[in-house]
Amino acid sequence: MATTDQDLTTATSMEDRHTPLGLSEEDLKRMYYTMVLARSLDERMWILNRQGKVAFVISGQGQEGAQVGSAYALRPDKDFFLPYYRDLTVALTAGMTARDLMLALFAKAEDPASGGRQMPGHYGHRAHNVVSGSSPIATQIPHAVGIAMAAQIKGEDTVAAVYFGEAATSKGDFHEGLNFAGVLKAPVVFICENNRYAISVPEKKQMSVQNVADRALGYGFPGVITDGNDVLDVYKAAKTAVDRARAGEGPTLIECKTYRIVPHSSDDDESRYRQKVEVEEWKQKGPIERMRQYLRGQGILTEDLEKNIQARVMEEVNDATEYADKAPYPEPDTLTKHVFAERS
Amino acid sequence: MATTDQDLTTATSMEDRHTPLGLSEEDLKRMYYTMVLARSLDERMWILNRQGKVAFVISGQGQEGAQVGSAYALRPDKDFFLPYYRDLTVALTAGMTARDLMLALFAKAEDPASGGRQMPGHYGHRAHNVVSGSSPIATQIPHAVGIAMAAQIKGEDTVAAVYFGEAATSKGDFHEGLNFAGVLKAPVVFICENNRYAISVPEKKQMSVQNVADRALGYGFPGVITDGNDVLDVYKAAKTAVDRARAGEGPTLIECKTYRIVPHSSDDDESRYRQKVEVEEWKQKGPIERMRQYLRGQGILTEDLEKNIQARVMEEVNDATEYADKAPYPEPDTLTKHVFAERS
Amino acid sequence: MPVKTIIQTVRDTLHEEMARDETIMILGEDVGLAGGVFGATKGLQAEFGEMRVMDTPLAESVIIGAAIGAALNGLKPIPEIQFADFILPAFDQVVSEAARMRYRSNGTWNVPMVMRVPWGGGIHGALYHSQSVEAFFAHVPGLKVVVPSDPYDTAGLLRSAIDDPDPVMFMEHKKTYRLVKGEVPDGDRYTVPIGKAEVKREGTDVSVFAYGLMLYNSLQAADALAAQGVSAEVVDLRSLQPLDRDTILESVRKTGKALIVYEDNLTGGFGAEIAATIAQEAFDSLDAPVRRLAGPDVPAMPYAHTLEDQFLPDIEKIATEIRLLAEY
Amino acid sequence: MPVKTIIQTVRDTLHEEMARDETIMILGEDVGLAGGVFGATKGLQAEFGEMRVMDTPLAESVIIGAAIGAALNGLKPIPEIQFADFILPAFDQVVSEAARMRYRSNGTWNVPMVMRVPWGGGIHGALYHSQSVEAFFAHVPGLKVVVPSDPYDTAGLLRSAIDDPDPVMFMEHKKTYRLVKGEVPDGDRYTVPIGKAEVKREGTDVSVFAYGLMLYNSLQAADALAAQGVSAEVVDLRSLQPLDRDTILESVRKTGKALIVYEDNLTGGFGAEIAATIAQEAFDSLDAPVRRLAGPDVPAMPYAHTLEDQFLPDIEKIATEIRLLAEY
Ligand SMILES: Cc1ncc(C[n+]2csc(CCOP(=O)(O)OP(=O)(O)O)c2C)c(N)n1
Ligand SMILES: Cc1ncc(C[n+]2csc(CCOP(=O)(O)OP(=O)(O)O)c2C)c(N)n1
Ligand SMILES: [Mg+2]
Ligand SMILES: [Mg+2]
Repeated sequence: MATTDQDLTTATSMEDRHTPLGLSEEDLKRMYYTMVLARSLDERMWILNRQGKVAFVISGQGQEGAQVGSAYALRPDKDFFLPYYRDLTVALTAGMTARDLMLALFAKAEDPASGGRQMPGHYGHRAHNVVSGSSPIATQIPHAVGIAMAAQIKGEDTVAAVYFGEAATSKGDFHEGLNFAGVLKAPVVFICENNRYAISVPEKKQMSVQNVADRALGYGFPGVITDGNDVLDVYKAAKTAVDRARAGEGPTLIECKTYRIVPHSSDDDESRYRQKVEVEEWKQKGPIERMRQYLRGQGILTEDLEKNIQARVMEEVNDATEYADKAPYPEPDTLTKHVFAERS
Repeated sequence: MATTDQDLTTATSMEDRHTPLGLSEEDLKRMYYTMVLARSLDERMWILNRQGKVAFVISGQGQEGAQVGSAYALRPDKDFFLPYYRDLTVALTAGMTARDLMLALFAKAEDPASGGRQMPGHYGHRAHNVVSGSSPIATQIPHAVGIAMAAQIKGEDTVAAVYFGEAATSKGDFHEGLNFAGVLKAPVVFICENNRYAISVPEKKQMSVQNVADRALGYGFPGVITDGNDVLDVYKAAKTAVDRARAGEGPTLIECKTYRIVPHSSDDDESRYRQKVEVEEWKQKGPIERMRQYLRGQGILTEDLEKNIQARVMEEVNDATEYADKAPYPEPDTLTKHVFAERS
Repeated sequence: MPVKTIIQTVRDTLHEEMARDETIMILGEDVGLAGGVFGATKGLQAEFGEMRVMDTPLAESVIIGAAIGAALNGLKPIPEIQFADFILPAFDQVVSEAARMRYRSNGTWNVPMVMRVPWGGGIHGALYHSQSVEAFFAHVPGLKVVVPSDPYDTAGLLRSAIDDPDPVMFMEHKKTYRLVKGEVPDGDRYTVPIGKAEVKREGTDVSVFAYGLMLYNSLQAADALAAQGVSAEVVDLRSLQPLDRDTILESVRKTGKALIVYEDNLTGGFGAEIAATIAQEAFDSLDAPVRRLAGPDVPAMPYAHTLEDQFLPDIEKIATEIRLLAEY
Repeated sequence: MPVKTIIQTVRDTLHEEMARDETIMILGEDVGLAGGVFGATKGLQAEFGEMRVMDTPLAESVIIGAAIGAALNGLKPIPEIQFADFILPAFDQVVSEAARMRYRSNGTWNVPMVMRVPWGGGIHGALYHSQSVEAFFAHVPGLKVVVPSDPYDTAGLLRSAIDDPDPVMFMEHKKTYRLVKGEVPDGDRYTVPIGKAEVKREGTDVSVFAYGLMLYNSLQAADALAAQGVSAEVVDLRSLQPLDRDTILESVRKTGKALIVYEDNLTGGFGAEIAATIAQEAFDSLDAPVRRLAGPDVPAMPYAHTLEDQFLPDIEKIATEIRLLAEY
C-alpha cells in the first residue's frame, strides 16, 4: 500500500495484481461496470441540474475507485453499509439500483432511501442494510460502532463499513466513535475518502497530521493509507480490514487518498478556492482511467466489452432517468406520516 | 521522563535535579508548601463533610504533584489557567487562597469563583486568570484553545494551560480542541492527570491505547508522558511545553501518570470498583512523600522547616475554615442577578 | 403488594425486562461494576455480563450514537445518561439522528431505544446536576418524552417505553428517587400507556398540571388549601410527548381555571405549550387567565441552599397561585 | 439611501465593524477564502487576514468553544454556523458554557460573542438545511436571540449584538437573504435595540405576531384581507430573548385577538411562549382564543416540493386563520 502522496503513481506494471487478492475477472468486470455506471449516473445528474430539472446534485466523481474498492470487500445484504453523500458507487455496490438513485434525485415518492424527503445523496435501503444517513457530518460513525457492537452481543459475524470525508475526522463523533470501537474491538471498518477539501477548506487547515490514517494511532488499531484511485490497492486494505474485523481482531481506519474532480455540489463555485489545472491533473489520475488501463493490460477489457459496457450503462442511466422523471411526487398529505410507528 | 508505568519508580537518587531546571530552593519550598497546604485543605474538607457541615467534597488528594509541577511553569496573573475539579493545587499556585477555596466549599456569597452558585471544585478567579469551569467534562478544552488563539491574534505571549482527567480524552471536545490547536499552532498546554479511573471506570475501558500521551500522535504535536507523582518530572515537561508554546512552536499534550487516593467524591463508594490494597500502594508513592524525600536528600527541608510549614499550613487551614464558616450565604434575592450584564 | 422507592422500581424493572428479553442491553458511564451512580443498575452486570450491561467511555454522543446503531441492528438498547445535564453533548445524536431516523427513511428504519435520564433539582446538585431538559426534547417530533412520578407508573411506563418501536426519553426525577414510595404489583407485567395523564386528586375550583417533584409540591399545596375550602384538581401529566391534551382540556373545562407548575425555567419551558394549548382549545371555558409557576429565568439552580430554595416552586408559592386563581 | 439585500447588509456591516474594531474576528467553515457559503464574509479575509477571518476545521463544538475562549481573552468573536441545523453538535458549548458563564462566575467572567446562524426553510434544503432552532435557544437564560427580518434591522441589530457584552444568537432567515430588499442608511452607525418588537402594519381586528419569512407571509395575508375589510395588525418580533412583552400585550389589548405564526414545529415552538404570555397577561382583553399557526409536528421540512410547500404556513393558511379570528 502507498504510504505517502508521492507513492500515488499510476499503476503501469502489467503484473497480475488481482488474483493474489482472490479477485476473479468477473469480479473486476463487476467493479469496473459499477464505477462506469456511477460516473455516468453522476454526469447525468449534473446535466439534469443544468437543465433545471432537478434542484441539487452532490457528486462522487473521482472517488469511485475508493468506493467500489472498499465496498466490494463486504457481503451485500449481510454486512452493513453506512455511506456518505458522495458514495454513489458504495450504494450501487451494496445493491441499490440506478433507478433508486434517480428516484432520490428527483425526490419522488418511490425513492427507497427517503421517499423524496431528503436531499439527493442521502443513501439508505433497509433491505440492503444500507443505513439511512443524515446531513450533519460524522454522525453515522457512532451508528456503525453500535451496529458492530450489536453484532458482538448477538454473536453474529456482521461487519459494519462506514464512510466519510477527511473533514469528518475533525469532529467529535469521529473521535468518540473510533475510541469506543477500539475499546470494544468492534467489527467495524472506518473508510475515509480524503479528497483534500471540505467544500473550500484544504486538508492542511483541517488537521495538522499528514495523513488521516495517522489518527488511528490514538485508538489502538491500524490506520492504513491507500491510493484511493487504485481500486486494487483499496480492495486489498479493505479485505484485510474486513477479515480482521470478522475474526474479532477489531477495527481498522482506511484512508483513501483521492480527489473530487467536480465542485462540492451544484451550489458550489470552486473557482473561489482551487485552480483548474489542479483539477485537470487529478482527472488524468482518475480511478476509472486507472482501472481501464489495468484491465486492458490484463487483456480483460477488450474494445468490444468496453463498448458493450458503455451501451449497457447508457441504457441503465436512460431507463433510470426516464423512470424517475415520470414517477409521482409524494402526496402532500403524506407529510405527517412516519413520525412515529403507525398505530395499529 | 518516564515512558511506561514501570518506569514510575520512587526517586531515590541524591543528585540535584532542580538546578538544571532553573528552580531555586525558594521555588522548591514554595511548591512543597503549596502541596502540603492543598492536602491539608482537602483533608479538612472531608472532615467538614463527615461532620455534616458541608454537603459535598470533590478531592485532589494524590494529584498535587502533577498540579503544582505543571502550574508552576506558568506566570500567575498573566497566563491563563483552566483547572478541573481536582485542581486545588493548580488554583492555589495560580493565586487563589485557602479562604477562596473554603468559601466555595461552604457556598458562601464571597466565594470568588461563583458566589456559592457552583458546587465546590469549580474553580475560577478573574483577577488571577483562572477561568470559571463547569461540570460537563472536557468543555474547558476548546476554551483554552480559543484563549490561546486570541493571544496569537493580539500578538501577546500569553499561554493557556488546561487540565482534565483521562476520561475527558474520550470526549469530542478533547479531540476537536486538540485538532484545532494543532492546526493553529496555538500557545496552549494540555495537561491530563491520568488517575486511572473515571469514577468507577478503569482506564482500559476508557481507551485502547496505553498512554493518553499517544493520542497526541493524531494532532501533530508532542505528547509527553510524565511521572505525575514526581513534581520535577512534571515541571520539566511543563516548562518545555510552555516555552515551546510561547515561542510559537505550538501545543503539547502532557500526561501525568498519577492516582487519586480518595473516593471520586463524598458521594462515592469506592469499594464497588477497587481494592483497598491498590489505594494503599499508591499512597506510598504519593507526590508529597516523594518531594519530601527529595528535599530532605538535598538538605533543603530540615526538621525545623517541616514543622514550621506544618504550623503555617494549619493556621491557614483553620483561618480559612473559620472565615468561610462565618461568612454569609448569598441573599436569596441575588438568585436573579448576573444572568446578563446589569443594565446601566 | 411490595412497597418500593422509585429507584428500586427502576432497578427491578430493568432486571425483569433483561431476564425476559435478551435483546435488551444497558450502556453508560458507571452502570456496570458500580451499578450506576444512583444504583439503578445495581447487580445487573454480575447477572447479565459486561456486554449487556456495559461501562462506556465518558462520551455521551457516542453512548447515544452507538445505542442508535445497536437499535438499527436489532437490539433494544437502554442508554443511561448519568445526569440529564450531560445529555447536551449528545444533543445532535438525539435530535438529528434518533428522532429523525424513521421520518427521514420514510418509515423503513427505526430506533427502538429508551434513554434513561435522571433530571431535576432540590438535591444540592447546583447548576449542572439539577437541570430540567424536557422542554428541549418534548419539542422534537419523533421523540417520546415520559416523566413518571411514582413507582407504579415508573414500572408501567418503563415497560411501555421498552415495548415502543421508537426512541423514548425516560425522565426520572432525582429528588423523587428515594423520597417517593409506593405499591408496585409483583409478577404482573402490567404497562401504563405512554401519552395518558392521570388525575391524581380531583377538585372543582382550579386545575393544576405538574410532573416530577412539582407534582408532590402541588398535591401538598392542594391538601393545604382543602382545609381552607379551595378545591384543587391535580393532574400528573406523566407524558409530555405525546401530551394528553384530552385529559388536560377536560379538567380545565370542568374547573375553568388552570395553573401549570414546572421547575424548568419559565420562558420557553414546556409549560408554555400546555398553557398555549389551553388558551387555544378551552378559551370558552376559562374563567381566569391561564397561569404558570416555574423556575425563574436564570441559567440553572445554584448550589447554596439559600438560592436553591429560592429557585424551586415550593408548596407555599403553589398554594398562593392556586388561591389567586380560585379567587379570580 | 442605498437599497440592499439582507445578505449584502450582513456582509457590509461585518466589513464596517471589522474596520472599526480590531478585536472583532470571524471564524467558521468556508468563511475565509470562499467568503461563506452564502457570501456573508465575501472579501473579508483578503482585507483582514487569515487570523481575523478564519477557516476552521469542520467541528462546530470547537468553533463555538474556541470563540468562547477568544471572548474570555478580550476579543469579540463572530462565529458563523454554516446552517442552523449544524449548531446542534455545539449545543453543549452554547448552552452549558456560553450562556452560563456570567451567571456561574457570579458576574466576573462574560462571553461577548455573536453567533451568526442562517436558519429557516423554503429553499429546498430538506430536513437538515431548513430547520428552525430558535425555540431551543430562546429557552436558555443567558443567551439573547435576535431574528431580524429586513435589511435595516439586520444592520442595526447586528451592531447591537456586537456591542452586547453577552452572547447573542443572530438568526438570519436564509430565504429572506436575497428575497428581501430595503433601504440601509450609509455612514451612520445606527443601532436597533435588542428586545424591541416593531409594529410593521397597524390594524384593529387581529394581532399577528411573526418573524423571519413568516413575517412576510403574514404581511401579505394582511394585505389580502384588508380588501375584504379585515384589519390585521402585524408585529415583527425581531427579538425572542428578551421578548418585547409590552409591545405584544399592547397590541392584543387593542385588537383583543392574537395569532402567532412560526415555521418551527408547533408543539413546544417559541410561539407557545408568546401564546402563554398573552393568555396569562392579557386575559381580560381577549375576545377569542389565542391561536397559533406553525409548521406541523414532523421532524423537519422535506425536500420534495410537494411536501415542503405543505409544511410551510403560506399566505392562504395565514389569511384563513386571521379571518377565523376576526369572525370569532
Ligand atoms: C455538522 C456539519 N457542519 C457543516 C456541514 C456543511 N458541510 C457539508 S459537506 C461539508 C464538507 C465536508 O468535507 P469532507 O468531510 O472532507 O467531505 P467531502 O465533501 O470533501 O467529501 C460541509 C462543511 C454539515 N453537513 N454538517
Ligand atoms: C459530560 C459529563 N458526563 C458525565 C459526568 C459525570 N462525571 C463527573 S466526573 C466523571 C469522571 C471523570 O473522570 P476523569 O476525566 O478521568 O477525571 P477524574 O475524576 O478521574 O479526575 C464523570 C463521569 C460529567 N461531569 N460530565
Ligand atoms: Mg473532503
Ligand atoms: Mg480519571
